[in-house]
Amino acid sequence: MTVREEFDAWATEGRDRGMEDRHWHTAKHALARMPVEAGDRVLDLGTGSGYAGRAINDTTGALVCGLDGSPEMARNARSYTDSDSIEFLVGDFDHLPFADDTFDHAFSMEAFYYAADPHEALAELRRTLRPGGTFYCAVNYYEENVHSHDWQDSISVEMTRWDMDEYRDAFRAAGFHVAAQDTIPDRETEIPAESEFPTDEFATREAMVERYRTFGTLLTVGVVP
Amino acid sequence: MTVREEFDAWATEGRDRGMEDRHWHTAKHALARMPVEAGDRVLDLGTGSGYAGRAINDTTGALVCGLDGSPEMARNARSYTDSDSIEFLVGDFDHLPFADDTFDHAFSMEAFYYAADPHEALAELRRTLRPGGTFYCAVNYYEENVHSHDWQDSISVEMTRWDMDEYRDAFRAAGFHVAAQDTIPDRETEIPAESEFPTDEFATREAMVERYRTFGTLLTVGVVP
Amino acid sequence: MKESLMEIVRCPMDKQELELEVIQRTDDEVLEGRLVCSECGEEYPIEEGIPNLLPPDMREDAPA
Amino acid sequence: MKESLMEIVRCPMDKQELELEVIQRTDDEVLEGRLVCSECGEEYPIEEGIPNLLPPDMREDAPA
Ligand SMILES: Nc1ncnc2c1ncn2[C@@H]1O[C@H](CSCC[C@H](N)C(=O)O)[C@@H](O)[C@H]1O
Ligand SMILES: Nc1ncnc2c1ncn2[C@@H]1O[C@H](CSCC[C@H](N)C(=O)O)[C@@H](O)[C@H]1O
Repeated sequence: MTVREEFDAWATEGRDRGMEDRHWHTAKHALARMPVEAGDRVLDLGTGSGYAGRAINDTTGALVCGLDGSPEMARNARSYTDSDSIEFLVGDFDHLPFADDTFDHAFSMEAFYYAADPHEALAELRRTLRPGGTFYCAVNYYEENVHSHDWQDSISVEMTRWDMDEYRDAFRAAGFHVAAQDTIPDRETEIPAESEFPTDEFATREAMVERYRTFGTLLTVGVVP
Repeated sequence: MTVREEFDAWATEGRDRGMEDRHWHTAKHALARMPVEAGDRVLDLGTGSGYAGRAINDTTGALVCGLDGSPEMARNARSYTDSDSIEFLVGDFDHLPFADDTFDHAFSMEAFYYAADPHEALAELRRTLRPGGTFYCAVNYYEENVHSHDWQDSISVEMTRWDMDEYRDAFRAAGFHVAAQDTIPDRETEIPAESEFPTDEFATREAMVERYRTFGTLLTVGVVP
Repeated sequence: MKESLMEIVRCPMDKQELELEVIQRTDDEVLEGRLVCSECGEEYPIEEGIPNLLPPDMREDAPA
Repeated sequence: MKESLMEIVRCPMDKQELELEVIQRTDDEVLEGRLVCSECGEEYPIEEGIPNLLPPDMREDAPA
């Protein structure tokens, strides 16, 4: 299946809002670190329901472009906001439809690794960010997070599973400086009592604690020289 | 009093270890974000007891230089470690005794604002960091943290109290890109029950909660283009 | 989309400027229309206010 | 300090290279000695293994 087919289906089933609720636990911490100024132009890459772009626009007054490969996701996202400084576009990570040096900053949550060629996606981000612009790349699906390894089984779009070193290396190969990298724990997802395990997803309570409280979300921050 | 006199006295009274205990609550989160690689050379600016340098050296294998303006602080710091890849030096923030492009990264906790001329200190950091090098600048004393405003009364060295915008502006004026800025909450300092207030430091429990859980430590991350 | 978006959107294939053809609009937004590449001539639809700038081969409805 | 530090330390005033004069050392460390600026001639002490590279006017013991 293509990105469009897979995620159009997710959007139609309302899974965009479910992701928003879950991803917000850690995405908000990544967003809080971004040095966005009023009047900046910011890209939300793989915007889904568009919550990250709405948060950036609300808190900073920046102009936001939410890009998604799924027309249904973009349609949903557009219906959730009245702001006249947020635009939604349908487009592909590896073929960004923007001029060079367009953005002051870019953000992406749980989306980057769906790029058909993540190296090309980084090259496109590098091209469309101005010097000094940052790319905040947040993912829950990464090598160190062993609890994410079977996610590919339930998603038809091919996913790239880099480890932390590979993220830093790929950013550098694309011409970014790496300014920061860490894992942001999810302290909010409720973890049921011992007696509820095994659950559908986790064999033990320890595994679920590790997934959320230890591994959480991997954030890599690149800066254009 | 000079930096040397003031902080030599602190070191002799053992206040270096007290600061280490308190500052670790938030410093460790800042340190965890730094993209340090094995073999990198890292500067700990205003190293005090040297704990940040020890942590960086332990966890990454980087070579660390801990610089402090107080000979007694440097002597204490040296006595707390046997690592042969940590050096301590006595020196001044505005006159860094290092060659251009020496460091891959620099860290500073609760020290930067004692610089006689913080703009000059930033220029010196810019000079001694290589392209792509980061400066992680962590401070508890800053304008938005209203609970820090009276700290100057008990310290004879003049302190600079910038707000978040002023930190970003000064970094940019010195030639850094600003890659990140946020406040890191201290979730560990124990906050006594309502009935214990007022304390010597806080009129109300809310004030103490705000000081630690909301304001915490301001981190600004600069990157050399 | 606002017309001001024209300053930054480009053809996803050759990154050249696009020309706007409006079919339907409100005071401040283009609801239906087309973006046409000034270089390669490729056309990108604007539907319900959202420009679709996927590369042409990713845009087509794929067989189910 | 290790001798390898010489690669990166410079005179705090004019940023020129320093020359090392050893007074006392162990196998891998200089414990007592001096760093002398190859340009301005200023001398910086090494005491208990720690080089003091404060600018000269900040190094002097100030009156109490
Ligand atoms: N190659 C690609 N180009 C553009 N968008 C893509 C893409 N691959 C995946 N996506 C989009 O990326 C999103 C991933 S789901 C995450 C959505 C949102 N950022 C959140 O945190 O909840 C989906 O909306 C999907 O349509
Ligand atoms: N201008 C200056 N040059 C060098 N060191 C300075 C300085 N002004 C202050 N310092 C040093 O900065 C330190 C501030 S106290 C903080 C120490 C340590 N980073 C911690 O987090 O606990 C003191 O050790 C003091 O001697």
